[in-house]
Amino acid sequence: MGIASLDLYSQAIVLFAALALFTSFIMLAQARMMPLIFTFAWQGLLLAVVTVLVALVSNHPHLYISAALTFALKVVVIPWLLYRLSVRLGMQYDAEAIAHPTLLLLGGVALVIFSYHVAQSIVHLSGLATRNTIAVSIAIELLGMLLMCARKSAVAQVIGFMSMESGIFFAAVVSTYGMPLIVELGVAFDILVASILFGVFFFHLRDSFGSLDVGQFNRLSEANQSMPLREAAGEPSAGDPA
Amino acid sequence: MSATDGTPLLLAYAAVACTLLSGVVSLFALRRYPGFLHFGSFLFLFFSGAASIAAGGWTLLANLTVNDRLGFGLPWLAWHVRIDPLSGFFLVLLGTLLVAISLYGPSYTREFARGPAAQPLPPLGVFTALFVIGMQGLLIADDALLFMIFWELMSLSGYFLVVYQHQHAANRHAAFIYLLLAHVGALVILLSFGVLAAFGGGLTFDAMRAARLTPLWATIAFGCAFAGFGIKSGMVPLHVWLPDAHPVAPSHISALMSGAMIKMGIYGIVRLSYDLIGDVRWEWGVVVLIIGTASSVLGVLYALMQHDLKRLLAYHSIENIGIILMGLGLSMIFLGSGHRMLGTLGLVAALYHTLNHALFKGLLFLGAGSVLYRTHARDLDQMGGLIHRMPVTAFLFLIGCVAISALPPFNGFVSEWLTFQTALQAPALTNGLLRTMIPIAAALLALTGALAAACFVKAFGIAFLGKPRTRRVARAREVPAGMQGGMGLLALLCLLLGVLPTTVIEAMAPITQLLVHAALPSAAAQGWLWLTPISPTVASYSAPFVVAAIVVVFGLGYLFLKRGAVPARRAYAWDCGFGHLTQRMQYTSTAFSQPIRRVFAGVWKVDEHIDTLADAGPVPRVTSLHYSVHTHDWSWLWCYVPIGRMVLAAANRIGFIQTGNIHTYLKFSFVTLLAFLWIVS
Amino acid sequence: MDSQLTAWALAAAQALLFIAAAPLLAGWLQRVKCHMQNRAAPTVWQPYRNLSKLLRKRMLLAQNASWLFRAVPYIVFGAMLLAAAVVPLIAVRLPSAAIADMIVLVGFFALARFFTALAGLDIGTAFGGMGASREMMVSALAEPAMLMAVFTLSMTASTTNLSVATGYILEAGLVLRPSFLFALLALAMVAVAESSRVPVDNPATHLELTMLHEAMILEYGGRHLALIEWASQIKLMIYAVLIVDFFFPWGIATGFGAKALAVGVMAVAAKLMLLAVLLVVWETVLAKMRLFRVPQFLGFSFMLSLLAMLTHVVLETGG
Amino acid sequence: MTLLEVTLLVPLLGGVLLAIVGHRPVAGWINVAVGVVTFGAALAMALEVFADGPQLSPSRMFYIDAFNVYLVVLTAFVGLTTSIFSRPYMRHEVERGRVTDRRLRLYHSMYQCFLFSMLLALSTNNLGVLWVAMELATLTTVLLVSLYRTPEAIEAAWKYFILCGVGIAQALFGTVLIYFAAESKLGAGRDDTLLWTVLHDMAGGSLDPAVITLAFVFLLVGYGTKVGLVPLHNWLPDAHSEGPTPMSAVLSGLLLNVALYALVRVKMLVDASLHTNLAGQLMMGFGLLSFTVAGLFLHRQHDVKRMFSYSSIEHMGLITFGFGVGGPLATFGALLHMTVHSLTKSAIFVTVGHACQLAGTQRIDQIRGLIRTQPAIGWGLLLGTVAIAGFPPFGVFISEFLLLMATMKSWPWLTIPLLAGFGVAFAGLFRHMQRMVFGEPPPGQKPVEANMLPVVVHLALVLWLGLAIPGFLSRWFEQATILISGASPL
Repeated sequence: MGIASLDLYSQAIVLFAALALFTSFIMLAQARMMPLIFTFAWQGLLLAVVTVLVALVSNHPHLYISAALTFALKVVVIPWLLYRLSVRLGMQYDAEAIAHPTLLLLGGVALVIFSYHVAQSIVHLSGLATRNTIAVSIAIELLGMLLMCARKSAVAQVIGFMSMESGIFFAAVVSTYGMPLIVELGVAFDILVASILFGVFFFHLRDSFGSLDVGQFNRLSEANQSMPLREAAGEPSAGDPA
Repeated sequence: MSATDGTPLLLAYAAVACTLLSGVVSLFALRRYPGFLHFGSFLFLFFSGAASIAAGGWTLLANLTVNDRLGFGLPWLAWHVRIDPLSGFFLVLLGTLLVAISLYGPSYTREFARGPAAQPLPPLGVFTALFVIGMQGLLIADDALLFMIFWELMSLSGYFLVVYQHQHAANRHAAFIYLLLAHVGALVILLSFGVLAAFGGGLTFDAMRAARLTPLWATIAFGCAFAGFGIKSGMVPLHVWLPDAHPVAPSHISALMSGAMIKMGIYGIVRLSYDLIGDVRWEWGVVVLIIGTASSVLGVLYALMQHDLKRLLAYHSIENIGIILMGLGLSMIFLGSGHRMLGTLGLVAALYHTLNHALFKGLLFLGAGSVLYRTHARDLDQMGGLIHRMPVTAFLFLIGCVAISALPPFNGFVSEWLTFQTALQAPALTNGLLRTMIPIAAALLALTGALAAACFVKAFGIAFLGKPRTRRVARAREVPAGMQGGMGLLALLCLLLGVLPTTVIEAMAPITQLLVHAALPSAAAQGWLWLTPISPTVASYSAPFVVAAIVVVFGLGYLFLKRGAVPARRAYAWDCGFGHLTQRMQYTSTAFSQPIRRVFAGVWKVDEHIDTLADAGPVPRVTSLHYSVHTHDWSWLWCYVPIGRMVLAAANRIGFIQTGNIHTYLKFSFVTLLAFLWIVS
Repeated sequence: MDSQLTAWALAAAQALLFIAAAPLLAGWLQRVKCHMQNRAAPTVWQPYRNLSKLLRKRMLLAQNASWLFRAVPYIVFGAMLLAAAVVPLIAVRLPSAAIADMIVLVGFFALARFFTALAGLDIGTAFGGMGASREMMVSALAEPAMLMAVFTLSMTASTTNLSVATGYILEAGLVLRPSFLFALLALAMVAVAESSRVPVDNPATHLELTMLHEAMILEYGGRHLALIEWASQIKLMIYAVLIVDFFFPWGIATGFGAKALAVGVMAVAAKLMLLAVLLVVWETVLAKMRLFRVPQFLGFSFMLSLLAMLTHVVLETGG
Repeated sequence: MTLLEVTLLVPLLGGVLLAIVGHRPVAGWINVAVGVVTFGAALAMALEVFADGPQLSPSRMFYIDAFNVYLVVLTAFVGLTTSIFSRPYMRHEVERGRVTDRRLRLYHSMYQCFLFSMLLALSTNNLGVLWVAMELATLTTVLLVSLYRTPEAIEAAWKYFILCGVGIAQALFGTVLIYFAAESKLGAGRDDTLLWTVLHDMAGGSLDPAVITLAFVFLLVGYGTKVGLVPLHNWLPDAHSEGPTPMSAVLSGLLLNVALYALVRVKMLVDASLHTNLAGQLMMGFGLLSFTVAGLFLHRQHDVKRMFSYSSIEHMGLITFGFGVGGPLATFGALLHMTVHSLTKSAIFVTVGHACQLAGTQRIDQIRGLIRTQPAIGWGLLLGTVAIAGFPPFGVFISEFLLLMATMKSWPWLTIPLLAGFGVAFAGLFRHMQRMVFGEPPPGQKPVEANMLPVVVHLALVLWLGLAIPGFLSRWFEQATILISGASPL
């Protein structure tokens, strides 16, 4: 059964899923700071819209609340916070050099395929739309993680982290009409606190390391220190102990 | 348990309680009240020893087996306790040493109370008590959990005793190796118990006795147990911890360690293979025999190269464990091939030697301790001439030397003689290989005996005879009466067990009845005077006659030669006309063992250095000459260092995980997630 | 009971005869040796004279000598006395043989050696130490060889009791056992080494480089020396008698009749004299070897006794 | 108001109060007092549960059964003792000028918030709230880890934050999937679908295996990160070594337990609906890997707190392995090990904290002769290490013994790596510990004010557990074992 056979609502869902995925790819490829933040905001917006849509179709009133929360957090607060910070830290025009961008994108594509493969196993459970959206959300989550692995800047890492959560929410909204309200609130609270903490930490990091390049944070490395082999269970016991 | 039958167990409890009290008392032995340790703690140790002797003796003589349960442990596994002739035997062994030590200790531990070697006293007393409790407890334990608890308690408190004088790095290192090997050994023992429990469906020894194992699993269980207990009893090549650990502990503790602790390994082997696993296989016997032979020969050869008295004694423990193992191996071989009586003989020989070694090794360590106490010297090459300064110690130490060198009429000889007799029954076997192998092992046992004699000629001769080599030794005094008493007791027992073997063997009958359901009917068939283990025509030995004859010779000599003769005149020794002989011209211990070192070269890793200083001149003549020789233990270099290096190399390799770079960490969790997703989908 | 008593009396008599005859054997050995080396020979009674003279001399003790030094001669002599008491000289089935078997016999020798070595160390001279160290080395190598040979015999006779074993060989009659041949050779070599004869040691020398046994007892004099000398003569004789008993027991008395005993005395005397001659020939044709060639010598004897064991197990019982 | 509410509210309010009271000396005492009240309430509640079975709060929001009640008590107890320790410790830190007053305020308030979040995570009945509480625990501790504001501390906190955040995110996804699976059975529009009780009641086979498997993978990776399973463990040594020591004590004594608790709760669901042993095998593999790798890491440590944090990883791996093996014996052993490990490890961190103040450094090679300078600390460290290394008569030995026996019964060949791991870990611990405790102290080393009460109490408890497990406790364990493994070890 193809997409044509779905009702308009599902088509819309799938469309938005595709768009969200697309934004993740953009974030993956986007080297400059400002567009990155904006793309993240766009993704949040898409998420909010989808939530509203679902709320409309399957009348779950509490979804409106979660939509509002999403909008507030992911579209307004967090991007704004990040923007302010990067301005304060004077890095809004930074553009970090991504190593092997094409390779990165290919990896992203591979991840999408992989997440479809993973989602295969739950096809029997629900309709095409749900399965695909779950696949997409897995993909978004993994892409966010890939972003965190690939990027050096702490800000980019935060954005990757947040987009992971967006992916999760996407799944929650589409497949299960959102989580119970108490959970939604708790999660929202956590995310808020987290983003504030992130802000605090940017300054601490900048003060202690002079930059937000997480690649430099390796004072606690153990790789270079090693035990001398002579201590192998002690040196052989001589005929007479000293 | 009824009142009379249960008495031995109550006595055993009393013993444990007394030990506990001694520990508690010594908690108060702060620097200002050393008396709590010297008198209180050792007094209770004395009671504990007496109680253990009573408990063990009672079970042995009355041939009792008493079970009991204590409300500790796991909810579904109370502490199972049982005392039977085997544990009784070892309790007697332990108790005897305890009594001797409690006589010896009060004076000996004074040097820790003050002076240069001052240490906080409470740990010494407490951990001595825990150490003893560990041994007493594992002897009466009747389930795997309790056994392991007490076993590890013994090892652990032993560690604290070894590291007691922890300011020397060598002691710390020795203690570390000791505890490491003890722990590994305990784990291996656990494995063996695990096999038995898995088959027997329970952790109690009764369940294990009931277990029916397939030959493969039985062999696995035996192998694990043998390895684990072997580490504790210090068999080659798992012995390296022993010569390091025993010497550095306080001497009365060394006596306990060499005398009692390593015997617990023997107890474990016997308990597991004869009692719990049950049907012994002759293949095991072959392994045990080979390892035992190797241990005895190598042990004595290494001992010969030592010039640290206590270290030398420690190596001799390895040798004697080897002899015990030979007896066990022979017994297993004979039992496994259906000769119950001969198997019994081997077992008796092994147990007898266990007891004997406990006595004379305890005596020797106490003697070494006395020398250390007065001269603060452990190096043989600094001693000499002590027989003039410490005549009593010298005499008692000499008895120990004669006994351990397996010379008639002392106890060491009897047990080795029994081992020989067992070996000589090899023709009873049908397997030609065994029939040739066993006599060769016996010949190597003879080699061991001769080398041991050489070693103790060296030990006693260099330490006590000749002229004093240092000023401190020349000023040594005799040790206090208490220490003499402790040694004297053991020396007396050495003689008694040598002269009255028939009585001892008869007393051991319940053990063999319990383990192999047989005894030695003919051992005392000819009365107490004649020891005839198999039959009067095959072999017989009468120690009382030997003693009598030597006494007679002395008497006659006194009557006809000494009495009325002109009193002897003192004169200089023959100096080849070169003038005065100094003490530096005497043979040192290194010099004494040099011929043997040349003959058996290659057994040790010997590095020998001679650096001569020649003064320049028309004819360069050597002014000073420095000679040094070190002998290393191959098994250390071959077994342990590689393993240690391996672990450390692995530890160094693994470091890459902790790069400190957060990207790497993220990648780790990313890859893990993907991998798991891949697995499940 | 009465027979018991006579038997014990007889045993005592045999032991006394044994220790009494030991110097005689030494004297005979000396005499034959002198003849063979074209020297004027002392009488065969010379050793007795030496002993009695030494016994009467005044004691002279080194200044460092301890009580151990004084006790050793008696211990050594006692050990040898015991050994002599258990070896069947003229008759088998004597009750005294039950006191000790072959292994205990070896034990007695070890006891004597142990204390001799200690005595050597007691004075604190280089000689004593050297002698003790070398003696212990030699004995350490000799003992396994000897025990291996003894084991071969005892396995054949399935007993370690000397008298029973001798009786067994006697009853078995002349059986050509290859194992006995090897055992005989091994035992002979060990005997030579243990009783400190050429080529391992030279009892006649006091040249320190060659001394083993003499170096240990260098400081002894008077009755102590006498006892030690006497003990070593007994030791030599014990080895000789052992060889005779094991390999040519014929003639030894099996009953306690006077005739049988007389025959026994004659036979053993003849055999010992013959053996002594062989020993003298051996000592005359061989030269004393370097100390560190002794291990090879003894190793060879150990190899022989091992061979004896193997041939016994493989060929004779067909395991 | 019920005891449970007291248990939960007291720490929360205490946190607020402490935020107000701030750095005044009395703050330390308030901290202790709050701990006392919490512990008392928890204990009373535990006795209630013990008397009349599991309790489900009227709102069905909280559920207390044998499994989590003893963890609640444990958490409250260790929280209390650690607060007792932290009072003199933090004062000393303030004197040394490592901590300003503002941060002391932060410390005290966050400490109680952290306890609150853990108690919430333990006692809630809603998987979503469980997740929220776990995240909250992370957030509160992040601030505590970075308390000293040194570059290392900041870096450690950042790593802790990012790694645990990512991990927790996975867990959230897993929770969503479980919700999805449940909803597709129960139908939409119910608000009790995430309640553990509901899920567990209807789990018997009716949850969709595929989704549950998927969910378990996410949850395993997620909560596994917080448990500190290799290779997700990298944050743990950093966080432990750089934060203040009371922090490290509660981190490895409690937080790891709580994360593991969450994991086991989920496993119970998965096992009920999945009729393979997949979950168990995944956990066994994970646990064994962590156990061995951490054992090797012990050898190469130069920082004492780092070393003991690796030992925590090792023991967590062992417990995970035990739960993975399943079966009454192994489960009992694992539960017991959770208890004794958290008691022993927190005691060790207390002593280590004092030892570091004594020596003025955390570097192993500069800590010497503790037993001479301050015997209490020396013996405490020595006995603690002995206990954690699994020597009887301490309780750790009993649990390890049980785990070994269970493994021997069901997976005989896995005992070999297990034994090798024990040996390696033991060697690693002792080779370092010996140097610190024994030997001659460096000149001028002076004793510090130390409150060894927690150490004594903890070690005494562990010793007691090693000699005899008291009846009520053993029945708790038994009930918990029945809950988890479905059979009784007795």
